[in-house]
Amino acid sequence: MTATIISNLPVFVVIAPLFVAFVLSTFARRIRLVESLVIAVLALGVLGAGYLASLVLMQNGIPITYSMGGWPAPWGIELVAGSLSAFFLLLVSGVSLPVALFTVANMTHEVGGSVRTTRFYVLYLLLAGALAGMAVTNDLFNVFVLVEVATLSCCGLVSACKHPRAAEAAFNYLILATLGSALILGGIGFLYIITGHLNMGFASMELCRIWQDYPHVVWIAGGFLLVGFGVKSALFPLHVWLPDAHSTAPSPASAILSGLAVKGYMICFIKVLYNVFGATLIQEFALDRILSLLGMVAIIAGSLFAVAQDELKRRLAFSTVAQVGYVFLGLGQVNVCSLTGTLFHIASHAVIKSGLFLAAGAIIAATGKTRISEMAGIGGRMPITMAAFTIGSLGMVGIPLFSGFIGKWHLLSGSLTAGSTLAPLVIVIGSVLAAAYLFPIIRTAYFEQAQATDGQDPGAPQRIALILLAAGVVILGVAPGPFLELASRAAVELLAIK
Amino acid sequence: MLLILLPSIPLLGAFALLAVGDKDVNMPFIASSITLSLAGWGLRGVFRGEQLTYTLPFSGPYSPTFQADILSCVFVFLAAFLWWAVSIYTPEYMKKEGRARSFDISTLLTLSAVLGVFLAGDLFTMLLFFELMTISSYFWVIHRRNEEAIRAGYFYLFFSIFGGLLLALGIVFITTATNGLPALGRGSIPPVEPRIFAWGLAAIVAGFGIKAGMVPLHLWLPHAHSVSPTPASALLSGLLIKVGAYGLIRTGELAGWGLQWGNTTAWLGPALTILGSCTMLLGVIAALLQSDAKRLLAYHSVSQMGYIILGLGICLFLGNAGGLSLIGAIYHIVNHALFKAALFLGVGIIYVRTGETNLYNLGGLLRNFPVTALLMFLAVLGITGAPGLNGYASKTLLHHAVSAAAETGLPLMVWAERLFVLVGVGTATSFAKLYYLIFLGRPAKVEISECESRRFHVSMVILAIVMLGIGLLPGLIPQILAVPAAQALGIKGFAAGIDHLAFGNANDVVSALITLGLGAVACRVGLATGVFHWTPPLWLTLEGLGSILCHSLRVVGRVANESYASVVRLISSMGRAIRLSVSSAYRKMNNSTDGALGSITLPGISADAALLMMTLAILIACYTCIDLQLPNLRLPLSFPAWNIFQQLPH
Amino acid sequence: MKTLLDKLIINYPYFAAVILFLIGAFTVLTRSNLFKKLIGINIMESAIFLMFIAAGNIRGGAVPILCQSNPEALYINPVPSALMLTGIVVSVSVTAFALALIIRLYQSYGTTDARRIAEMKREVT
Amino acid sequence: MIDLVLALLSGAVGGLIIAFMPQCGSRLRNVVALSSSAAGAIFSWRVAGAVLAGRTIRIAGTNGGLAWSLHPDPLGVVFALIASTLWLFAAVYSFGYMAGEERQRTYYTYFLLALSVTLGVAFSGNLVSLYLFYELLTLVTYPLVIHERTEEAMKAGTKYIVYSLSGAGAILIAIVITYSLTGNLDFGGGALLADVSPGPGLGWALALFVAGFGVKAAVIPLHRWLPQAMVAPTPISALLHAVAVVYSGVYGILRVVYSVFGHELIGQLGFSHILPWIAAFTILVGVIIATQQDVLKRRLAYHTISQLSYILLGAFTLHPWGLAGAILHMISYSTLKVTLFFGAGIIAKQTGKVNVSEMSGVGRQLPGTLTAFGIASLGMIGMMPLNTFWSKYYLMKGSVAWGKSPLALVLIVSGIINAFCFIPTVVTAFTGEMRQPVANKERDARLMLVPTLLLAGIALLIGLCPGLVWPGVDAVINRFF
Repeated sequence: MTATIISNLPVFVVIAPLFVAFVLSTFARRIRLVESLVIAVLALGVLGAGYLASLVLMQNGIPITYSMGGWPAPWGIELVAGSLSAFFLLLVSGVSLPVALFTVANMTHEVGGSVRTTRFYVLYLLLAGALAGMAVTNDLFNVFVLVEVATLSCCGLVSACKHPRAAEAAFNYLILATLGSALILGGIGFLYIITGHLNMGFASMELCRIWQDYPHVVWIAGGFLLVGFGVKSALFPLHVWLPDAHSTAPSPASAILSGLAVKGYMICFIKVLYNVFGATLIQEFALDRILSLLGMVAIIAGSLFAVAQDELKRRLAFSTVAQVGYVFLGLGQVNVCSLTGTLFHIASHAVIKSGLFLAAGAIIAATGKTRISEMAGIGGRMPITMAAFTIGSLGMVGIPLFSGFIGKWHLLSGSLTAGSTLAPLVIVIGSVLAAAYLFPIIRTAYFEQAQATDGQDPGAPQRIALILLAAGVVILGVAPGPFLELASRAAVELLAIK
Repeated sequence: MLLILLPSIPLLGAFALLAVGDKDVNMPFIASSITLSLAGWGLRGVFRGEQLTYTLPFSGPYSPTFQADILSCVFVFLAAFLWWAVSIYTPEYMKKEGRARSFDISTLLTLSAVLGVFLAGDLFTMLLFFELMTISSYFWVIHRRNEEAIRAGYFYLFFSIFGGLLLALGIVFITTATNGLPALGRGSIPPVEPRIFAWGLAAIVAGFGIKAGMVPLHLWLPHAHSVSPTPASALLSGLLIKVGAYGLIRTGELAGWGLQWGNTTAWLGPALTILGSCTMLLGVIAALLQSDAKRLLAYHSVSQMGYIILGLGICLFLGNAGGLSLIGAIYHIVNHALFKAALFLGVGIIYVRTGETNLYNLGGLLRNFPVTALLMFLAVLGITGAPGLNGYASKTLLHHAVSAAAETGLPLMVWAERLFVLVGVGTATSFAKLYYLIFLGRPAKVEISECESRRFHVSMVILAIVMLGIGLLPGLIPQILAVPAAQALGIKGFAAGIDHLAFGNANDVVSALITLGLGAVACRVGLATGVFHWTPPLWLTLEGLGSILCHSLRVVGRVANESYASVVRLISSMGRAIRLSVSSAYRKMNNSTDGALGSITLPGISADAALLMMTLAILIACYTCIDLQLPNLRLPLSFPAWNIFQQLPH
Repeated sequence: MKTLLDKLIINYPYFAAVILFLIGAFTVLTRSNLFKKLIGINIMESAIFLMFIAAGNIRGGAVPILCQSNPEALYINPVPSALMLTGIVVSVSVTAFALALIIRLYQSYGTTDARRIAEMKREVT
Repeated sequence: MIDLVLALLSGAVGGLIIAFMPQCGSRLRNVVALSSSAAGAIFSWRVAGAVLAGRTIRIAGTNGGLAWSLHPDPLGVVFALIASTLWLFAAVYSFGYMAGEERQRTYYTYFLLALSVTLGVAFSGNLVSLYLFYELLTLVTYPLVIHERTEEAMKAGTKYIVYSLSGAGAILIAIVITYSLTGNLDFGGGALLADVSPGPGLGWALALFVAGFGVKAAVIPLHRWLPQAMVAPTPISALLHAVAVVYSGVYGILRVVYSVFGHELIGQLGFSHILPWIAAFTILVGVIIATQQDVLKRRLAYHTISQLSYILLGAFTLHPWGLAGAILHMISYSTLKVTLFFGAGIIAKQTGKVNVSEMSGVGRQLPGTLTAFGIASLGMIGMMPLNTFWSKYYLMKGSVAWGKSPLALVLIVSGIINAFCFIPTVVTAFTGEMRQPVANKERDARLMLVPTLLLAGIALLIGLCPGLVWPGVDAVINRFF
């Protein structure tokens, strides 16, 4: 029995949300039931992911493999739950549950009508399933399919509001994302052409053997993948869709988009980069330097843009652009410490940013104000919301005791190990700029004289969601233990592939 | 224990005075009487050759030590006696000035501090009381609270503070150089690092020199002494500046009297000789030009301190052979305290009765003030060195010493000897002028208030009696005080010389008389020709230099501030410019509508896509050019030009 | 020169794919009509599909139906074709979704021209 | 062990009680504030007693590959004692000063939280903990800086936080460099980098450390936040911007020099020979600028900048005597500067006068205050019966013994400029004419005056008997040399 559960666990965590998503639309009118189903399946996901993670941690690096349809590896599609997968699954389930909790009894107002709300949940679960799939898949084409599923559900979430601006943003996003998908598909195609495999492990072995015969093709494949995933995960010059999309979406959607969706593409990119190309090729083709350069540019530029924004959600969206830069910077420093930092940063940013977006959503819902300059004194009126926001900000800035610090610490020490001196500087400047765009919000909220008197903390589920995420920030900062362990193991495994 | 008791009696007196309020108690008199008698009783053992020491049992780096050798005793007695004498005079006088209580408190505190300085057993304790003395006597100077007093007070305070700091620096140098604690009255410690030791001596000399009114550090003295109430002036001139002299003598002791360690200390004697000569000369010249009686006396204090410093310098120069000079200096300290106090008190009486201290507004007061005139005459004779009074004895000793030094043939010493004589003449001239203009000459049109008080005269009479006594028995003080003191300080091998010294030597008497005569003549000439009215241009006077210095300090401060402000402005304007340009750049990127970065609109998507394509193209181009070397992203770890981050070569 | 020409001739499906891709990109870039942009995207995706299928093709290969009689027969690679079926499904769903969005935009703005929508928005703000 | 935890927590607990106590009266709040700062002081003293007696108190753990540790050593407990003791005085003073002010709850909350964080800085046993508390200190004190909520205050607060966070960033890089060189960040043993051969990486680390901590220590090119932060209420200016916050920077530099690099290694880096001159420059420029300020608190602020560099100078001499001077100056200067600030606060509250040029005659109205102020002014010069004499003495001795006598001269010159800076104020306050009528006579100033006079008395006492604080100094020197 246990063996069955274990062996089916990787596919279960993917299938469960997808299945519920399809079922959901039959209960469209009974919104309470829909909500409880969503919460239930996500809670189940948390349990499954937690169990999987503990198994992975106990098994000391031997991944749990599941072959779809019983076809073994080179022919069939393979799902592999290693450290990286467990890490990301835990993250996906851990963040999507509080965000879903936040939507309870709250979305109808924002989205309009219970049918539309149900559709929102369908998309939400599709996205969650796709992200879980990204975590466990070991097949290149499967990556493409899941990326597309995620993209479409993201676009759907962005356009969930009736506002025409949302449709506009969604259309923009869709066009660019499809362009990115096309590039990703092209890149996968090139890899397939020269290696003949879609399974990452086999493709990697083959590539290792023959890359010197087809250097140009490898380069082009790498370039396609870089730009494709760059668009998807909003790497700086390709981030143009993100601010509009993330700021016009409903707040829970923004939270999940900024917090998780972007991270899913990154995880895919990491898999393709390290599992297929491998550390040697990355360095051989100077991908590392390009990545860290792009990352640095993204950190600085994204932060500067964020400082200039007055609209709260736009500021947070640009902050995502900056934080994506850290991940790419970390990917560019090919060593264990940096990769650990990168992965941990992905996790901490997922928790923090979804918390921030939810808090912003709560504020906007309560007061109807979207601009920071109008939010004077909000801290006194919405204490829990602003407390969560403050904790998130502190984490983002990288104050010790909060989750951001640990990721940054590893990034810093990894980039120093890699011998770069510019990278630490940029990381630190990024932190200071993060303070520059987040602390003014806190200052306005707590320390400026209030003109308005409206607004109060949201209802109980929302509060619980905020508290959960804030607690997550603190717990990740104070006791990152198993999470960091998973991240560092994942980093070791990623670098072990030749 | 007694050693702590002595300074604390006046201190307790001061507290008592604070406690009792406005009752009419002459606390300084009581305290100084007790102190005087207690000192007489308690310190008698010192004259039998004992050295009293007492250390407070404090842990840590500093345990205050007190000691009494004969030199300390001399000064303690002198101080207690002078305070006692002056305190008889004070109550009457302070009726005119007002605020008697605060004056008395500062008097008592100052006495405590002065006694503490003399009894201090290490340099720290000495500095402690020295600073306390500065603060307490500062209240004397600003007693009148008018603008002049405040200004003089600033002068006094800042100079004294500077002196204190220099002393601290000197202590630092000396303790570092000798690796030992700076004990006093226990001879000298051989320095480990001679250079630092020499610097330390220089700093200490400068520090005490400020208190002693040594040129060019005397600027505070004339102001402070002339604006403070007369009893305070008497004590300032009589004793406080002697604290500087005491310190210099102790410095000499620390330096091993100049000859033990070669070049480390050999410069000290000549340097002090030069400084002493300058002090003498400049003091007397300035005194000649004064029109204010108290200021004249104050400048004379400078001049007389010059004698003492000269004596010390010669002693250091000659070493053991210069013992005579040291004795002369100590002797002169005692004498000068007596007659200068008497002179100030006399002038004070005139001031109380007439409200005037400008010499040219006074005159012919002999009829109105016969007793005062007589006592003042004695004091004038004393200071000018007339035979039969105390000044003659010490000046003669000093003159002998200077002559002995001049016999070495060193030009410096020869000139010092000549100056010594010249200054003697100058002294006589200026006091002839003082006495003539006050008591003789044309009767002035000043109102004289009635309140002839016996108590004014009592203290002057006491002082005069002592002066006369010393004058008549000139060998007494050297024998019982100065010679043992010098011996205790480590100067040996001159006892014979002192025995031979006959104060009634015809040569000396004649030369003293000639000096007096020349002085009188010069005074006559000066008064007739109006030379005394010559005011030197501002830059020539030391006060002028002082105010220029003051002014330039202020300018330096202002310039520093302005340049700081301008640097700050420059940086902040640069910062603002950078911020503006950056912010306008990214605002442009952020807000432009037609397809730039940052915010996209529907038509903007074309441009965005174009951007995307361009990025792709560039990347592909990068990959296609096979050996593309990306610019190295590493910063250079070491600065190319200046290698401060590198290891030092050695 | 000959080799380049050879390569061109032998790999003609790839070059066709590149040309198609560029046409699609050009359409996305230059047309302000939302429909035309969407069509451009579709053309680009077709280019990728073409490339994949061409990669799977083996000259002279038979239909990949396993034939017991001739196990040594040369088949074309069926995997890319199968993959592209999925790809086409994805593409269709994207197109459908985009069309839905265009309808919503048309309902809000009354036009499908991106430039005019932008102008209208600017007038509002 | 338990003392350490209690010392750390007492402030935070008090702060949180005040924060969450529903609408308490000012009396109750004062009781809580007083008792929690008293508890902080008492437990710090107990910790200090144990540490100086040679016992080891250590609480440590690891957190995600990063070890944290609380491990007070002599240097730490000296800092903790200074801070917690002065906190008690400042608390009492605050009761008088803040009476009738707005936003008292916020004030006391952060006031007490800052105590905990400061003690955290003092007790931290490795660089990570130090960095943590250093960052938290910035955040916790920010609300105190902007307490007035005026535009000026907000600007000052922004400047403060930008400077501090940038500095913290530099420190973080330096810590990471250190970590990558040694893999160990604990202060417990000898100097961390003692076994590392000198190289450019070390130079960078030192430069970054000094620049980072130098922000809080207000070394001159990095000092701009300090004068502006003086818009805070006076107890805050006194305690935080003359002692706790700025000392955390100074303490950081002392740690870096002696615990991270060690005096032997640092002497081999060329950069370390420039550092004392930077300190000397700051000393002189700071005090000269101070003489030109008319607003008393600004004057005090620039003066703070100057005095802090005394401590740095002592630290950079790399000589036991210089270190002794630095520690003594930490102790002495804090008592005197707090006295000065308290005096300025009383003057401002009682008469409404904030400019030096308006202060003639206030001495007659507030004799006790101005007496304390005068004593502290004399102390700033370094006159003998006051405790700063000893610190100055050892500083000078250290620089002379180290072979850099001009640095001793710098201290002397600075002393005389100090005299120009404060003495005239005191003198005119006592002797000058009163120009304007008194503003606020009824206010009961005893709560403010008593701590002020007590501190002046303590300064005198330590000056007369430096043996009182010598065990601490001795322990620090023995720890590092």
